[in-house]
Amino acid sequence: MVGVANVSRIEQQSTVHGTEELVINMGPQHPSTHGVLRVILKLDGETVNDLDCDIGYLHRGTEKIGENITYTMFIPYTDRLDYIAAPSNNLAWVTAVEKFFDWEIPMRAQYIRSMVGELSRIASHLLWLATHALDIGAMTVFLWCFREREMVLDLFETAFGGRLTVNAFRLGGLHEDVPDKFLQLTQEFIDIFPSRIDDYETLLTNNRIWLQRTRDVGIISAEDAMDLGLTGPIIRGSGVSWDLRRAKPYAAYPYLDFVVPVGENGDIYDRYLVRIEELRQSTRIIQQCLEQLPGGPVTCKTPRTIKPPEGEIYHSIENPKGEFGFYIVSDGTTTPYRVRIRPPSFINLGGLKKLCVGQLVADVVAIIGSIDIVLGECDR
Amino acid sequence: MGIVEGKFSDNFITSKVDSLVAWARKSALWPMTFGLACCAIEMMASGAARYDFDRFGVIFRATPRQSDVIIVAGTVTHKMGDAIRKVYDQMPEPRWVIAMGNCATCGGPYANYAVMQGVDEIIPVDVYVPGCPPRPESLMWGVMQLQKKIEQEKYIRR
Amino acid sequence: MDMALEIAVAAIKIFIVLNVVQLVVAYTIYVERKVIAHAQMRLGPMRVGWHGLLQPIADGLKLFLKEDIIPDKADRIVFVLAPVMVLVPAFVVYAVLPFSATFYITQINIGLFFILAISSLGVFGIVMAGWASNSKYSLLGALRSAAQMLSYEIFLGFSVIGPLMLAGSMNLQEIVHAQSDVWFVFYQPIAFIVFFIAAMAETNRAPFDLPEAETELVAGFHTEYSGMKFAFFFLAEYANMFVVSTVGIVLFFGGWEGPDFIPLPGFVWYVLKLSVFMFVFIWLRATLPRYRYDQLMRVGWKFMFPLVMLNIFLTGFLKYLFL
Amino acid sequence: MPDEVVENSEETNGAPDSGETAEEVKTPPGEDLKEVVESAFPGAVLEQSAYEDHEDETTFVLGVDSLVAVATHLRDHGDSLFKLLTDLTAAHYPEAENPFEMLYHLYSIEHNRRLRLKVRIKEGQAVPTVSGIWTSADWMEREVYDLFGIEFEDHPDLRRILLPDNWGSHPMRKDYPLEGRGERIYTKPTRKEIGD
Repeated sequence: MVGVANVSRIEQQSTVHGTEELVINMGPQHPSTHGVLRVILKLDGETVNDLDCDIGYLHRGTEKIGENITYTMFIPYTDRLDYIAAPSNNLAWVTAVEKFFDWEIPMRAQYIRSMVGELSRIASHLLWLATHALDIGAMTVFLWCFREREMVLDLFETAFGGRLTVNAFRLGGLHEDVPDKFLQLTQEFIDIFPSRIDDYETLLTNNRIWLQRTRDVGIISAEDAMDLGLTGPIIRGSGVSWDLRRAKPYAAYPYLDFVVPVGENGDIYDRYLVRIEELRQSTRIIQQCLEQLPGGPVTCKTPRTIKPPEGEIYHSIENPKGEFGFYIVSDGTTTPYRVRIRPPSFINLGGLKKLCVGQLVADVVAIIGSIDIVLGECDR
Repeated sequence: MGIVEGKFSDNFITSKVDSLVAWARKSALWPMTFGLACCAIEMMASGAARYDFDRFGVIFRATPRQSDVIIVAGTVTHKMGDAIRKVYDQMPEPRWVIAMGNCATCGGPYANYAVMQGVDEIIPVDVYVPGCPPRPESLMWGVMQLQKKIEQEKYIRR
Repeated sequence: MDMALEIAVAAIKIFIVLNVVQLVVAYTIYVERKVIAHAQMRLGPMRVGWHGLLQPIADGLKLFLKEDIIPDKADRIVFVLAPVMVLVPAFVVYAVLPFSATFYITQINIGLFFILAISSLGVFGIVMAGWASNSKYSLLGALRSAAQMLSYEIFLGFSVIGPLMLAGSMNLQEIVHAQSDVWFVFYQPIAFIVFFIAAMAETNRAPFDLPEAETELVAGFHTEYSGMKFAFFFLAEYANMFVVSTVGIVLFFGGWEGPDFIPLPGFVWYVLKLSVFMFVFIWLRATLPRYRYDQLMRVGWKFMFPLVMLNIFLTGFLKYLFL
Repeated sequence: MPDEVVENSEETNGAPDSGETAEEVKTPPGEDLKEVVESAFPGAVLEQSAYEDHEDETTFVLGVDSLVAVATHLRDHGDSLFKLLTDLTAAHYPEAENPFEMLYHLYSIEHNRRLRLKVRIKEGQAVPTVSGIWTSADWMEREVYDLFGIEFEDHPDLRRILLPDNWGSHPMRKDYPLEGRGERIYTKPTRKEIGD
């Protein structure tokens, strides 16, 4: 609808064949591109022949900002990368910077980090389910998911004071210990949450229309997924049991018991099942965190100014969207020399063309939904 | 309003007509879904069960042709600017703009090369809602503020 | 003199029906918002009037006062004509709908045929809208709509043949009279299911709301329409819902007649049945995801078409045996 | 759905994956990987380092010419199997002799280990694309091209990706200012040009 700049190279080629192909421009403002993604589709009837993504409409220069401010000051900016699961980003940043030092992070902080990380995973997957279902036309799931999402946001608010961008963690631990009320409310939340997951599944999992819309659509094999660099639930949906919480454990994950769900076919439905199962596993993890939560301090002794030694590190964690990492080059001063954000959405979105060509227009929407992108982190 | 707009003097009848028009407009404010960044998530939350903008008659429309107010929710980059202007131009009069969040208001924390320092550089803004991101309550306040503004506007009166 | 009187009476009836229907249609939108809101644990309109009761009026007035945009590249005449082409057939059909034993505008022998014929005109308006807008989303929406409505028109047409064979008439009044003992839905369950699905598709309601699939095609064929023209499309959709519901009630649920042991006036029965129908329509919208275009066609031609054909043969055969 | 859940072995649950990280001998990490590379391309690894001997921070500096061959070898060799290109980026060191550093973060799901490849290049020097080895490099190279202005040879579709097509400069370079559109420092318009 809103065409900006040149309608790219696809349009110029559109009259190669005898019958004219329809070039349709979705976005940057379109209800189902989940933000400001612009997709240019070349259609033959309703079949997608070619596809080009135009991103960068939310390029906010976060990496450049990171090079100009201190390590602690960058934490709020990480909130606004994957703004759907802000604490996860904080976790990635603080664990990445902590890799420069040999600090002993207190266990209580580690457990709370894991717990909040999983809560943010729930928040993210709920938003994904809500919008994904809405894209396929199921309105009510959207509202149901938002009901539970509000509960998670309330938990964040209790613990850290913010709803969406919470600035949850600090280098070396937490800013302050969480209030007891937070633990109590979290317990209440995870007591009711599994039954709510059942509710969503009642509406969708065995719904014939849902099955028809998602089964055997947007299939990607494990090999292709690796080649395209897809991470997170997408690669697990294709049958690769790989989760950074397992492979390279951080925070309290070494001490927690959980299952890494994997799919078989790598279609939209499998990704859906994987994410739904991850919701259940997250609930399990939070339960364990609550049970094992040790006492003690929540922050270790850190220097007044954070000056990592010279060097470069890469550290990544399992964000709800996939592998979310930071490559940091330190020159020994208070500001990083180079901050690189490894964005899962950006790289997962790179696979969109492979997934979409040959499918129908309506499927494109479903596939974008199943990739679960967030543009803040895609464009940075 | 076309031919009768601003043609009549102040009197009992015209002021009643005006208040009726204002009532209709403020009661059926249909915003355009224009989510750009973080604020869009809070905007979605505003439409969802707990905050339920439908109570005020606010329902989100997908096309600019059928909407009255554009809620610019999020960071406006230079690349996005053209698109916003275009969408704004596609909206029928009367139209209003709510700049939601610090980024849309003044660039927010992103003072750098890629980000436009406030959406008011390209379109006229009626209500600024502060916050990063504003809570749904704040957005609700913004909508009510806009309703107050609409109430005070004159339509067929000079 | 009689002639003049008849015309006058007809004119009054038309005036009443048109206005009442318009108001009721507007309030159907309100009811839909309320019902869906409650299905989603919201409240729906609350602030405009008591429990939002004035909401449809405010919406309508606002749309009426809105700037009316005709896009620069649109085909102006067709663009203006399209909403009229959609709305008029939707309301013309009310001429033959029986609201009760005594209240109807006219009674013609080919009533059902008339309804099918007129209501299928609506698709022209949609195609015109899609074409004239000169927008790709509108065009895709219109194409989908045309394909969908034309194919489902066939199933709709075939599904009413069963009841017709039982009643032996196309006059809607007589069809109702034929059901004074048993509603046809008990004789014709297959036909009813096909009718109901086809009716949803005909009115572009979820799960068949592809032509205006908000998340794919922005707003489908009426993407470029603003103000009152958009309101026309909106009204027409709900007016059509009304028509198909009434036809469904007449064909399968005994029209205005209810069971004898509950003495209620015919019109009340009609309104009750209509409310149930409407509620089911809205309920489905709140619950089901949307079909994909090719799946929709597959459901139609591979599943419903054989089913409805079978039904016709079965009805004929049984009628030959037992009646 | 239970049939689709694969129970990971409980042993790996208790502690970080012990297979590769065990430090049996006091050699710098990545020695075995170096052997994998050197067996096929002797002398290809110009430098080897790791931040505080972190296993995951193993870094090899390669020459521009040998990059594609070594990367392909690392992807296919049974002892490395770096099938996942986690990240591809660049860094700018204006004072250095070779001011641009291309960084490739590889990950092997089979062996659960990381490797960083580095290539140092001069201003204006083109780098061979690795999008033929990992398709995911396609977009990331476009991003590097966009933000750093490094050209990639044989890239299938080298266009700007994040910034508008008409941007004209490369903001992630160190000489680009944070605030204001960077074009200004190159061609600052005079009052006359603005029409003031």
